[in-house]
Amino acid sequence: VGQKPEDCMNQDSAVIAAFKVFQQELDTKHDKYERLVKSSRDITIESKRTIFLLHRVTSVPDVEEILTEADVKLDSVRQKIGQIAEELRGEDLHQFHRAITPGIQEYVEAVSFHHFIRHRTLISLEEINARLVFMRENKAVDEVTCPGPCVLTFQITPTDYLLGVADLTGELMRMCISSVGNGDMDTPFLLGGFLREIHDGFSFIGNTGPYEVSKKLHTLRQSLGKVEDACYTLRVRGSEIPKHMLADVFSSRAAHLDPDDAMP
Amino acid sequence: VGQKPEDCMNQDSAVIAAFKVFQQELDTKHDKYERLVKSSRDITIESKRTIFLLHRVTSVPDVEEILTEADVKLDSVRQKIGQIAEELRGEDLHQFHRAITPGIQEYVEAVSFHHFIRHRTLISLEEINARLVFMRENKAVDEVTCPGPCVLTFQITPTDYLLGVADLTGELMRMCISSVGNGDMDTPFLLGGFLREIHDGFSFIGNTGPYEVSKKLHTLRQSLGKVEDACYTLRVRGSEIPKHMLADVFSSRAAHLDPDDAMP
Amino acid sequence: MSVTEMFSYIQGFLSADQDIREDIRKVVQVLEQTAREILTLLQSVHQPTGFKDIPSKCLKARELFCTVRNHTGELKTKFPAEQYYRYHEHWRFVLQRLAFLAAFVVYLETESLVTREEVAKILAIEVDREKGFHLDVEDYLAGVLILASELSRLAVNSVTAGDYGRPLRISNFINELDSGFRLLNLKNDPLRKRYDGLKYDVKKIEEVVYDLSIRGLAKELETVGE
Amino acid sequence: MSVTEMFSYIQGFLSADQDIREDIRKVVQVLEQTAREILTLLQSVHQPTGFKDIPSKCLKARELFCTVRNHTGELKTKFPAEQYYRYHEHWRFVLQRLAFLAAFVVYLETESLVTREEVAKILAIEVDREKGFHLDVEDYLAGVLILASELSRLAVNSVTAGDYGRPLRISNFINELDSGFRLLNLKNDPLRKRYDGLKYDVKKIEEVVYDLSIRGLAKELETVGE
Amino acid sequence: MSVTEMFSYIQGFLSADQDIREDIRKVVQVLEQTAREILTLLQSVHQPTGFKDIPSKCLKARELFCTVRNHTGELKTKFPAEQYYRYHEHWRFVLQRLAFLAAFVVYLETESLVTREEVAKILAIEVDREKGFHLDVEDYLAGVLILASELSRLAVNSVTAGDYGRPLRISNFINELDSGFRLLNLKNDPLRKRYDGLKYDVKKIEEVVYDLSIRGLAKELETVGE
Amino acid sequence: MSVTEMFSYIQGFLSADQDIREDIRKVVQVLEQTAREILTLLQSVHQPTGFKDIPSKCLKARELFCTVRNHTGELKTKFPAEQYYRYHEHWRFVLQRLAFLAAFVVYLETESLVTREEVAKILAIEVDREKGFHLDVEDYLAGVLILASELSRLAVNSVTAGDYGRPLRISNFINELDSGFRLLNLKNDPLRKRYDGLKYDVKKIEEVVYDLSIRGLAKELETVGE
Amino acid sequence: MSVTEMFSYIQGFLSADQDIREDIRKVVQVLEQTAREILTLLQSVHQPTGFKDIPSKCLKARELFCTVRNHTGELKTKFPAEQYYRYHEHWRFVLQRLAFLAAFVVYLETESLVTREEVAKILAIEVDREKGFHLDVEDYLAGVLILASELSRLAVNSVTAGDYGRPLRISNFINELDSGFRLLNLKNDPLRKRYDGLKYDVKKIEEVVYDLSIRGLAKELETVGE
Amino acid sequence: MSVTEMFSYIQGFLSADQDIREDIRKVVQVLEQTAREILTLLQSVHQPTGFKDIPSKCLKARELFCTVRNHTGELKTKFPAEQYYRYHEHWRFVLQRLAFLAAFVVYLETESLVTREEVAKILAIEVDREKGFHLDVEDYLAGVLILASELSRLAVNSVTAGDYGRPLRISNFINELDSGFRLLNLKNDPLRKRYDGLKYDVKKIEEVVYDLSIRGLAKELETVGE
Ligand SMILES: [Mn+2]
Ligand SMILES: [Mn+2]
Repeated sequence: VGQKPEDCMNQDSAVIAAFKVFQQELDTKHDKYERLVKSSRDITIESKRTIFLLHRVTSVPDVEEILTEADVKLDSVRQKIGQIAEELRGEDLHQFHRAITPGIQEYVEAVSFHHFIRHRTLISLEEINARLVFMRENKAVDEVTCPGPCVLTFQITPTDYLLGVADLTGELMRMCISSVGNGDMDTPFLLGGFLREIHDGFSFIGNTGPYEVSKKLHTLRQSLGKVEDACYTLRVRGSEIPKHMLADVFSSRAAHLDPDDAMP
Repeated sequence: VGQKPEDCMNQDSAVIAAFKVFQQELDTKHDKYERLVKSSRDITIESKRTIFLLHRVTSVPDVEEILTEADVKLDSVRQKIGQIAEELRGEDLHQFHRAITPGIQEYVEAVSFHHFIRHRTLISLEEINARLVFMRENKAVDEVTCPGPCVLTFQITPTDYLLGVADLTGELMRMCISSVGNGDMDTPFLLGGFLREIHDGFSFIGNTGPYEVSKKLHTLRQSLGKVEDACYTLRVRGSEIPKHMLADVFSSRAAHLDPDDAMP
Repeated sequence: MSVTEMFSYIQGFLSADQDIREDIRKVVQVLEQTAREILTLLQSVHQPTGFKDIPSKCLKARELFCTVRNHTGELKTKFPAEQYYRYHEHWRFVLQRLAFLAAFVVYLETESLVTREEVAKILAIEVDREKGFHLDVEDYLAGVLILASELSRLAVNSVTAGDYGRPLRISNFINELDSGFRLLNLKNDPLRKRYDGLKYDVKKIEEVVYDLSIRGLAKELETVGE
Repeated sequence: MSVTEMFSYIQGFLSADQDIREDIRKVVQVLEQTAREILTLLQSVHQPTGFKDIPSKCLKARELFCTVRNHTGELKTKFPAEQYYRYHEHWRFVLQRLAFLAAFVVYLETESLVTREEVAKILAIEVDREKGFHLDVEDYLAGVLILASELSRLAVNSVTAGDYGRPLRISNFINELDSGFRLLNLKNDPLRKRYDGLKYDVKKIEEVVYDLSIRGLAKELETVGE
Repeated sequence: MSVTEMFSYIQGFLSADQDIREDIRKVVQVLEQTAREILTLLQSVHQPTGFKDIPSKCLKARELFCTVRNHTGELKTKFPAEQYYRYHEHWRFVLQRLAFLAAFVVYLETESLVTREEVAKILAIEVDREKGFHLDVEDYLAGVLILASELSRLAVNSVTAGDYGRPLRISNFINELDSGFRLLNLKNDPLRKRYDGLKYDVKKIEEVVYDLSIRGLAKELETVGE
Repeated sequence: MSVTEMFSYIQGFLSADQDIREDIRKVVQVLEQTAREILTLLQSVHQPTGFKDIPSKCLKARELFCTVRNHTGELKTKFPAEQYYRYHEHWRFVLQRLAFLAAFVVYLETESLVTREEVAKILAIEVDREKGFHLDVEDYLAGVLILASELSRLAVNSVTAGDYGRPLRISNFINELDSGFRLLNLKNDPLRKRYDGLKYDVKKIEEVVYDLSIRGLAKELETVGE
Repeated sequence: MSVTEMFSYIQGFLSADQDIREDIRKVVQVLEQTAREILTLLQSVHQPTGFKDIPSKCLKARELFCTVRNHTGELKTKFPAEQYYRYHEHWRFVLQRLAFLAAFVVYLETESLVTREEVAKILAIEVDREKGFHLDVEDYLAGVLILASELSRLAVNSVTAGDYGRPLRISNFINELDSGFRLLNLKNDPLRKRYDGLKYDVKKIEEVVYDLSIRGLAKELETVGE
Repeated sequence: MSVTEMFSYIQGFLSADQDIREDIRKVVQVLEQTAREILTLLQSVHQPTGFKDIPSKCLKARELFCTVRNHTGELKTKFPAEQYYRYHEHWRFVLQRLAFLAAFVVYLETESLVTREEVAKILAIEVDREKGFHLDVEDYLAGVLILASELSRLAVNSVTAGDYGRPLRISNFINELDSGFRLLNLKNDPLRKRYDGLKYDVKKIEEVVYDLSIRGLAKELETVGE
């Protein structure tokens, strides 16, 4: 029994040698995980700031300017996602998924918000992933496997996409309320329809999706309620316009109201 | 109502000017917070690895070598704390406390473990803080306020110290069980006494401390129980040594057993 | 230092900390009481009869702020100046209310947004952290957001009281405020939640202005809006 | 692509994912059944009579591992190879048990630690992630730690069965294992918890050796230990 | 006294307590049933047709309060008077509902705030704790706050029913109530939470008045407001 | 019978139970799929354009209920009839959803409350527990409460779509429902919680009616209300 | 049938259900009381003096089981037989305790495992669900697992009382039990959790046997083990 | 009485209540401080050297209980006697700790169970609720259960300190306690949870006695056991 210290000194035993390998393997993995967490946090912050920037579109005349500025910000986020892709080159994405999922979801939220403002449609997962293709200078090491400039891609998972879109609905609700406040009469109805489509989409998926999705459904439903209430209020008060004023009001503040969309 | 967009264009209004200042102030603070969170994570990881390293002392002959290696690791942690101190220069520590507290607690745990192994005593808060004094090259900017090489200190709060010490007890328990497994007959009793002192200290503080401390008391009590059980087992089985073997056993495996401490 | 000594030392620190908190709590309670009195005073502007003597109410409120300054003066003495954020939670709530009340008084007096400097002066505290007990920028902003919601209520009640011009002026004021807030990148914290509420205040006021406008009660609108 | 189409597309993905999981669950259930059979077989070595025919038990276990290999072979076909960690949770538990069982068989046969490579071979899976369905290093380590706790029990029961040499050999084996684990930096995860248990196994075995030693029943000790 | 004897003796205590609680629960159930009946009766005032025969509904409610008084009379006999707070949780909820119902009846009858004395009398219980089973002041206040939210609903529905004067009167009543509550220094407890809801009721009613006012439907307002 | 034999025998029991649960789960999954399809179909009535073709949507929903009936028919065969409550949790959730969907269809068709008998018929299950797979009364009530909250949403959206008559009819319907529920003595269970939500639905709809009424958009009201 | 009539009718259902639950609760309380008495009686075997008169204790316990049978007889009459699982939760806990007590008596009498049939007979209930109020197989197994933990305690205390043979017999018994349970494929439910505790009981008893064996106090072992 | 007057009057009530609570909290804080001092004092018996001077420690503890009596004396004056249960939560925790400490002192002095009367006397409070500030029976029981867990620790540490007789005496004491508790019909409350922990204490102490007994260190056992 007293000899144990000596046994353990047997540093060149096969067991010890094997565990030295394990040590390195585990440390490497852990370090990588940690680097990914940090990247993810950076992505979250920058995406959130992009969303704040995009909300300014309801109050400024030049929407395009903001969209461009937001795109520049998103480009820098994509660069960071590129770093993640680099980090995950040859790895199993799912092994490190928990480290990066918060950032990725926030990016989906930001990029889909940007897309909605520009195109008034829901960006597809393919469209998002199509912009996550990165050219990389080749490292001498893997020249064999990948000659010339190397193409690196990052594939957002459908679940992260879904979770990002769920959060998007909160931003759309905020945009809707702001629009009403800014006297914009058609955006609310447009948002109402779009949000209802997303809501119906989520209820079509129901509880077949992952648990995190179901958790966000309640908030989604609340947002939809707020938007529907806003549309309702616009309609109700619109019903009251005295006949003699109708022309005035229409010309002064609802010139671009699309009768097809807004009138039932 | 329709004029709002124009109002908002009044970018040089006093209000807008003020909010631009606020924006910068908030972003600066947020960015700093984020950098501190990252430093704290680094500190946590490196401290944890130091603790793992220190646990090897129960199974190797040259304790000093490990202690020195651990001290080198702790030095690098201290460098990171120095970065935090730099970051907090002129700030109110408590404003960013939540960002750094996990890392700082882990450092207390590691450094007090190191100290216990070397000195068999509890390191004091002063002793810890005394090593968190950093010399800094002076930046031209604040040359006025601080001429010559600038001294920067970091003061760990009593609460973080307490929480770190609470976690230390878990490591001491692990060390105790390992010692028994390695046939070491006096470390367990030593640890038992030490842990009991810490336990009594915590029960003296009771619920006057912050909530986080009370939360850790249960684990602390469990650790103490495990150590007391181990001491009990050693004593009980020690009572059984047949008279004729006593000499043998003592010479072969309990040579350094201190009769004063170990025999009641 | 023995373990026991160490724990005694820490215990001493914890007791001192608790004593400080107890002291702070007491002053804060008194502050809250005074804040409630100012609120009751200013709330009466929502009454139909309340619109008449706004100036005299503001004067009275200004007097009560003297008392507030005494209390904030006392509060500062209760803890080491550089540990403001250690005890921040204790007075954060009341400070936001007071910032709101100061902003409300100033709005009623001049229909303009109180600056952070002015609030600090009214409360006899600092703007810069380095100079002493100060008004955190987020607390100032929270106070301003409470004002926005109070003004949306005021817009409604001023119509009831027959004052059709005020809603339009409130509308302009609040729109500028909204533009300001859009510049900020807020975290997911209480301030962000409050800011989300601002959108509803803006919306409510817009609805009042709309109601006035379709009834031809807002003739001033065109002129003011330009 | 319309919103509806988009959600249909995602729903398709989710269904496919669920089907895969369902398939995996079924194979895993069968694997668990076989693992339980191997366990029952090997557990009998703890019986006083069990020490006699360890070799024959190992042979039978080896046969059952053939069945295991069939199941792991099937498991691999159930999902895209590069998505191992996506479904890891489903088989993690049973794979750790199987790693333990493989380690136990090898220990009983040769009293040496099974390597990761050997376990992979016994289960007909890979060591390197890149090569296909593999044995995660943490799962291998978890299996080894289950072995340690099984051996501490075996040390106790071999004394009951009158075999006084085995505890000493187990002691040496487990000490080496312990030294190995001390090299690792574990996170606060299930593996860390299991590793904390190893200390108790080491302690238990040390106590058995002590009991033998003070009774002079461990004469071999000196020789073996050197 | 042996340990066994002592514990038997203690068990006597525990049983007695459990029996009391069981008895209380039964009476409280009956009280809840009657409270629900009164509620159903009074709720009908929200119907368009309900505004006509408020007096007859109040009369019927008054009759049902006789039954309530029988039950409270029974409740008092179920436990020693000085242990009111020991069992308070059992009847707290229903007592708050009954206080609300009493306050609602009185409001419908006289458009005034029921006093604590009146509620106590309607329920045949005491005001002063010293005199017996009493109405705790917090429970009275909780009941009054439920009334406030009921009245905000009533204001809405009276407009629907074409009664444009009632909202203005409700508005005055609720403003007075609000001022009253602002005199109180509430702790951070359920009552405080309920009180926070009061400001929404105030705002809702103000908006109803606004709606009437901007449409010229609130001619009485000027007179009332003076 | 040896211990081993007995446990083997018991394992038979356990397997049988697990198989039943597995079978039930599969049918329930399909039921949920169909329920989701009906929901998606009926939810489209909230779209501004959705109000036009309610009848055709109801027809399509009725068709989908045929599929439902096939599934419930299958479900019944999966377990012994008298063990309904043993497996209740498996289908409770989907049955409540289906009860809601049946209630929604019937409401859209006839603007009346579906009875438990009708729901049972639509789902091809029993009302009386004794007769076989039945609709538990609590599950029926849960379904009805989901309908109430759907209708409060419908009231809002029908106004947006320009249908001003519907909210008044919904209001009457929901008031009747509310009176009905007040007759029930619910325990402190999930159903009670859901029921507490009903009063928000009632209030919401009353506010819609109010909005229409004050703007003179609710001419029918007078007639209906009498 | 009007809505009101329907809800009145439904309230009848709900009341009936609540009454049944109340009735069941009362009988179950009495059952728990008797179970506690049997436990106190049997617990005394752990006392050093308790080993002497095990048979007389078993006799007394058998008598108390008569009372149990009266209560179970009463319990059956409280609800319709086919709704066993509807109310299962109410008696599940006490039934498991009673199964344990029956198993304990039988073990003390014959050192063999009680069968489910025997337990059912002792409690005067059925084995087959179809025949009436029965002993669910999971509840039987739960009772057996409680026995295992009681026996590990008994092994310890019998050594204290100087009975060195009993631990060996308990060890054999519990090993057989363990093999039995390993035949079962348990779900992730409370039973599975309890079963995970069995391995600690097995280990504890093995250590007792080890302690006896290394001290030469277990001479019988060799003979028994063969 | 106007609404304002009434609310002012009510505020008087609320303030009085808050003042009482503040006063109670202060005294309770001091009590907790003293209780912690007694605990620190008595806990030192677990130290290897602590066993020597138990009597002198008990004396010192008895002195500290004088201080406790002063505080309880003060506590009584802070609120009307019949409102004990209104403020019970404030001192419940510390009273349980003090009951434990009293029970611990008495046990160390005489190795017997303190009665509720004795605890009341040590704390200078009443046993009967009617006579004034009393010791609630549940609080007494909670204190006794804390003692049980402290004694299981003491049994372990007394062996470490070389006192082999004490565990046997503790074992008898705790068995008697266990029988006592089994006479009680506890509700599903915190006390019940604590009581569930008692069986672990019992088992722990039995294992200590076993360890001593198998090593022949418990010679007294035979005599005591008879
Ligand atoms: Mn967002
Ligand atoms: Mn640690």
